[in-house]
Amino acid sequence: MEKQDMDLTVNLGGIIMKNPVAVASGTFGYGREYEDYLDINGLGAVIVKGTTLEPRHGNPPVRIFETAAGMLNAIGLENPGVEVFLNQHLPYLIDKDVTVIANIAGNTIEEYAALAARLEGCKGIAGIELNISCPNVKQGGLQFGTDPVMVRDVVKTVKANTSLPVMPKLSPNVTNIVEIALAAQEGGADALSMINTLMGMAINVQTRKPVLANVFGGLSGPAIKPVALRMIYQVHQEVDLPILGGGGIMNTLDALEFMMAGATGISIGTGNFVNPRLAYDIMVGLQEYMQENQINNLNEIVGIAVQK
Amino acid sequence: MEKQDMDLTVNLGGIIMKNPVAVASGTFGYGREYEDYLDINGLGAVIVKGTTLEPRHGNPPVRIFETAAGMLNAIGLENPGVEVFLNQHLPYLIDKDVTVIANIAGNTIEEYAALAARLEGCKGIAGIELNISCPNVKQGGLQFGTDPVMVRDVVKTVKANTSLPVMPKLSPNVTNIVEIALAAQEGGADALSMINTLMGMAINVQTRKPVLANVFGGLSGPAIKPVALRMIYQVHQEVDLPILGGGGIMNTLDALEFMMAGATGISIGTGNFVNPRLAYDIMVGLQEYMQENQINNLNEIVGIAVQK
Amino acid sequence: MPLQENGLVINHQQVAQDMYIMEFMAPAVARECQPGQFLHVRPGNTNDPLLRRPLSIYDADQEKGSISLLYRVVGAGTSLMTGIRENDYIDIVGPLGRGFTLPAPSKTALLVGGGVGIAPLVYLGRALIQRGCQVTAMMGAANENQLVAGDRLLEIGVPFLPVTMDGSRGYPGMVTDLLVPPVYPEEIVIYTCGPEPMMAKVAEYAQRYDIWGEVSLEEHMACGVGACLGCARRLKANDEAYVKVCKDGPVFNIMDVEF
Amino acid sequence: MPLQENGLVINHQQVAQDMYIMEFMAPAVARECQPGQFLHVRPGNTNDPLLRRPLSIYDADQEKGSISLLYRVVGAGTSLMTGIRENDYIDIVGPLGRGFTLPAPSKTALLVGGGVGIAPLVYLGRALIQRGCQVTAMMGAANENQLVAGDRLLEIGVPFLPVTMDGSRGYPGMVTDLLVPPVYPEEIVIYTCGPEPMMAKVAEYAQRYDIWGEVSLEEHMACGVGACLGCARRLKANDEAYVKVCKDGPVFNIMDVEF
Ligand SMILES: Cc1cc2nc3c(=O)[nH]c(=O)nc-3n(C[C@H](O)[C@H](O)[C@H](O)COP(=O)(O)OP(=O)(O)OC[C@H]3O[C@@H](n4cnc5c(N)ncnc54)[C@H](O)[C@@H]3O)c2cc1C
Ligand SMILES: Cc1cc2nc3c(=O)[nH]c(=O)nc-3n(C[C@H](O)[C@H](O)[C@H](O)COP(=O)(O)OP(=O)(O)OC[C@H]3O[C@@H](n4cnc5c(N)ncnc54)[C@H](O)[C@@H]3O)c2cc1C
Ligand SMILES: Cc1cc2nc3c(=O)[nH]c(=O)nc-3n(C[C@H](O)[C@H](O)[C@H](O)COP(=O)(O)O)c2cc1C
Ligand SMILES: Cc1cc2nc3c(=O)[nH]c(=O)nc-3n(C[C@H](O)[C@H](O)[C@H](O)COP(=O)(O)O)c2cc1C
Ligand code: FES
Ligand code: FES
Repeated sequence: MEKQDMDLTVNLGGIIMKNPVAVASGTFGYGREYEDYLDINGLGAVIVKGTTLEPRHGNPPVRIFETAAGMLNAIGLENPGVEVFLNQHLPYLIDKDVTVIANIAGNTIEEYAALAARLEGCKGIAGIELNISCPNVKQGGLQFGTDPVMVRDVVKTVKANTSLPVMPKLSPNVTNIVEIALAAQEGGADALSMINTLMGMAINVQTRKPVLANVFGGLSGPAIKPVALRMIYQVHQEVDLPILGGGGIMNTLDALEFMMAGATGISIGTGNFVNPRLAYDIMVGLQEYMQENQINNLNEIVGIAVQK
Repeated sequence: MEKQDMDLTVNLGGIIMKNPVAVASGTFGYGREYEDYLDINGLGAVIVKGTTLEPRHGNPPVRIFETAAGMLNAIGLENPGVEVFLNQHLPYLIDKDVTVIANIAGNTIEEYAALAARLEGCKGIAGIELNISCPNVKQGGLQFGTDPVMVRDVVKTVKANTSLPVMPKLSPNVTNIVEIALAAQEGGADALSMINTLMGMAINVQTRKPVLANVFGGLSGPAIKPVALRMIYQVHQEVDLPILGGGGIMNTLDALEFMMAGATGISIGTGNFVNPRLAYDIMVGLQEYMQENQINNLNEIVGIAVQK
Repeated sequence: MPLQENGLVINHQQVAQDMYIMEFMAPAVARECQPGQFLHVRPGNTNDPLLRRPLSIYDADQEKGSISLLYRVVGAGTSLMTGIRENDYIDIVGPLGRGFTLPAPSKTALLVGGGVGIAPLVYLGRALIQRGCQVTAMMGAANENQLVAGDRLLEIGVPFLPVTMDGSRGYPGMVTDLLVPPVYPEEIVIYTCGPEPMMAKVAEYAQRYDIWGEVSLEEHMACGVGACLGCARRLKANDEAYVKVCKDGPVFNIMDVEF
Repeated sequence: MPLQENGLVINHQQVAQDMYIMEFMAPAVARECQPGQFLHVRPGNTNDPLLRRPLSIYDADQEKGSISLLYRVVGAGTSLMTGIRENDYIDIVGPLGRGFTLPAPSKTALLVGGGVGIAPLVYLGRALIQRGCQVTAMMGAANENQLVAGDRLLEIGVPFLPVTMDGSRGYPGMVTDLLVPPVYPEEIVIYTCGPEPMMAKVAEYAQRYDIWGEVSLEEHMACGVGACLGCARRLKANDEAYVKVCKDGPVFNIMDVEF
């Protein structure tokens, strides 16, 4: 197969990516941080750091900690707020030729609505990833992402405030991921992003205290890959939405596993820290796989392992 | 501190262990399999392989698969049934001087009841660990362990059929582990065992099929340690029952983390496969820690990291 | 009695692309090694790779107290092993499993190995020669370079027929092509280890001519000692129960296995 | 411009209990190295340890194209690094972060290092000498054996005062005990790296006598490039915002930091 015959384009519920490889929110800054290491235009999409309405300072340190084949983070959504994002960070990415996905987070449904409305009509944003792993302050801190009714409502509200494709990012800390995915679909989601981090912690035996100032943090990296694959597989079996799959992807074979489990696109998070050009390398690796296996379009393998 | 001043004894809701280190169900057979490597009498408890009423052949291979810092298993509860357990395997352990905890599993509440009744009065069993991660066939396969009402009911039923201490083993695949723990307490649980495996999977990119014949398997090993610690911490904060904590323990420091998160005793599973004398080594390591830190009784550090 | 030991590596060499032979001192384990048994080897000290890797005993010198492994690099664990150098230690548990059954000294033994499957047959060859058996090895590989056990077999005194898929040495084709109808089948015993399709053909041959034989099987393993029930295999398609390859095997009677 | 490079290890030696110096060829990175910057080093190739480890540039030879690291073994990553041998490759990203500011050549620079904190001060010393500054290093350690950078400092031409906690060499006590009231504070600049209590004392001294200075801070890091916001630190207790040690630092003005 010749390179020119290969179609790597991906349509993630209206978000068009030139190849399936996205970089995950919070792990790639606003793109610029990695420009020395790879060609950002070679990526399928850059999902920028989670943005809130107002600036947030985030959690006190220690914010991150390495665990076996994984890491915990409790950044606390430090970000400069949506205005600074739009005025100071987005222009850099607009100058590039890459799909930009905004990632938004709020503590109330109104904040999500306001964020979606603010992004409406902004040039250079291809879609919205909804981070619903934030505590819902109105509901006593219960995460939006763990209750199907809240998931449906927040998606619906965001959809009502934007013409952009909306992709809720599902939390894996739930009993029944399919139920949550169906609720997102009911709310009008165009695609699903899976998975966010597993909630975990570590203890410093010396000090006899939790390592993270925030006590709990999100577990990411290869450690969670089996859980991510399982959830994507389950959702692909039952729900008819394209999935952006991630959680511990470290190489091309991992990426292929996610696609075979049902992910139309894949996202690289923690892997960027280990190899700053990983996303690019995987994009090249997927092309090689297509050549070796005579695959014109990677859609041929999406969900191929799933027994429906 | 002199060795003779140290008290390692642990009371796990009526299950007395001479030290806090148990070996986890399904990872240590019936004890005999490891007799060449360590002194079984040095262990706090042996939790035997999950036992069902009737013999089970288990799942077809592939049953296990290594993942990053972890492994998946889908053994499918292969076991010779409760009669063979009592007649052929238990006597070996009774001859030893070690606390034996039976682990029982059923597909219906009646099976749990029958198993508890069968064990009633059997010499040499110190307590029952209730594996509630099995699919409840009457409720369409939903696991007992993921629904608080079912958890309460199965614990209550088992308690009604036995005079032994009952320790349900909680599944981590839930949105709210505290709710499950409280339900177990309501049902009359004497202690809690946490955590069982996380549900995961892997895909063979070559064959484009799930690696495990059963598609899904339980993830264990160091990869899940942060999740286990978090859940134990959360439960210790809210629930007044002793906890047998495990999930990825590979050394003494890990064991101490679990105790500081709220575990009265700890269990070694996957670690036995890596180092067949790990449980014994950790028991010795805990003694050394007590000596170095002038601790008479490890209860002093149980839950010490938990902010109540 | 199997045990855990830290072997002191005294020799570690690449013998072909992706094939290595490692020799280490582990006197307590070496003393116990029977042909066909395996060691459970820890490839590194961190949590990834996590589990031990089962590797056959390629050779053992009980007097010297050393054991040799022949391994092919296929994944993370074996890759990591290639970095182990002389004077490093390697953490092993063993010997594990049920090894080969030795025949009466009057028998002629046929060893049929494919690829790295030759490994357990070499130490078996040594035991058979010691016992006074006639032994012939048939050793198949992709090409000449992969025929790595030849020198060792010669040293032991086992004559062998090399077979290569690309014809670069010995008979061109499959090792099973050499399985001609035996004149005195009752005089022969056959041992085989290698890819399953190859072993299937050997089993067919043994069945057809009613030759007693044994095969060595592989299955993914966690504990290696019969505790986890991870290495289950149905010997025959219609069997209800499973055997544990680590404990009931890895060596099984060739008639008991359906491929 | 920072980049990723596979450095070819040309020298790796244990210089004290738990202290190692590793030198490798990485010409593209070496070319860019400024004193006070760090490399993000991958300790192994598997997923555990997973993240890179930040290590200061201990020395660099831009002509030769080599970089040296001085590291102390404290955990899994640095333990694994000790197994790297000559002719192995080491995966590095760098140089990263904001390094030290060089003063006017007329200034006298005081380098105050504690333990392995001496590492970045050595390459700084080299740059200062090149620039024509007067330089004096004060180097504290637990004992004589831990005073590992002495030879290198001599080679560079930086006079140094050894200080040991146990008095086994040089001044007995803490390195900060040597911080006497300066006669011409405006002629002096001070650079420090080491345990926080030590740096706190140096900062107090600099503040008291109004000496310009810089400190090098440590924080757990994931990306090392300013993307993950993991290495946040409040410079002053009452600051609302955090700095990123990897990008805004690791070197900060001594007056900006509250310990
Ligand atoms: C009884 C027995 C004896 C063996 N003897 C030899 C020998 O002498 N020389 C040799 O080169 N190989 C031998 N093998 C195969 C060897 O165990 C695998 O090649 C090795 O485990 C691969 O590990 P890895 O990390 O490199 O590969 P990976 O594919 O990364 O391993 C991932 C996981 O799968 C398991 N696995 C992968 N392939 C196999 C396999 N074929 N059999 C069992 N588990 C596997 C690994 O142990 C590990 O748990 C033997 C296998 C068994 C069961
Ligand atoms: C800018 C900078 C420069 C440094 N320069 C040097 C140097 O030249 N020589 C040297 O010996 N050490 C230096 N350190 C400290 C060094 O990074 C740690 O000792 C090392 O990361 C420990 O890794 P480990 O796996 O052995 O320890 P572990 O404790 O097992 O590491 C676990 C995790 O904690 C992190 N960690 C542990 N200690 C530190 C620390 N002090 N600072 C930051 N992260 C830490 C590790 O990177 C890893 O992510 C520097 C740190 C920073 C931030
Ligand atoms: C340091 C860090 C910061 C993160 N910040 C965000 C964020 O702001 N918004 C979000 O939706 N996800 C965030 N995530 C989650 C990642 O986008 C990703 O979903 C997760 O890490 C799992 O993928 P991985 O295993 O490839 O890292 C963050 C993850 C890490 C490690
Ligand atoms: C191979 C295997 C078999 C298991 N079988 C059982 C079982 O029969 N009953 C049970 O309650 N838990 C079973 N478990 C779960 C373990 O007891 C333990 O809870 C889990 O593995 C987490 O601990 P670890 O990370 O230390 O292994 C099994 C785990 C493994 C790896
Ligand atoms: S590998 Fe555990 S029973 Fe065979
Ligand atoms: S380590 Fe990622 S921002 Fe500093």
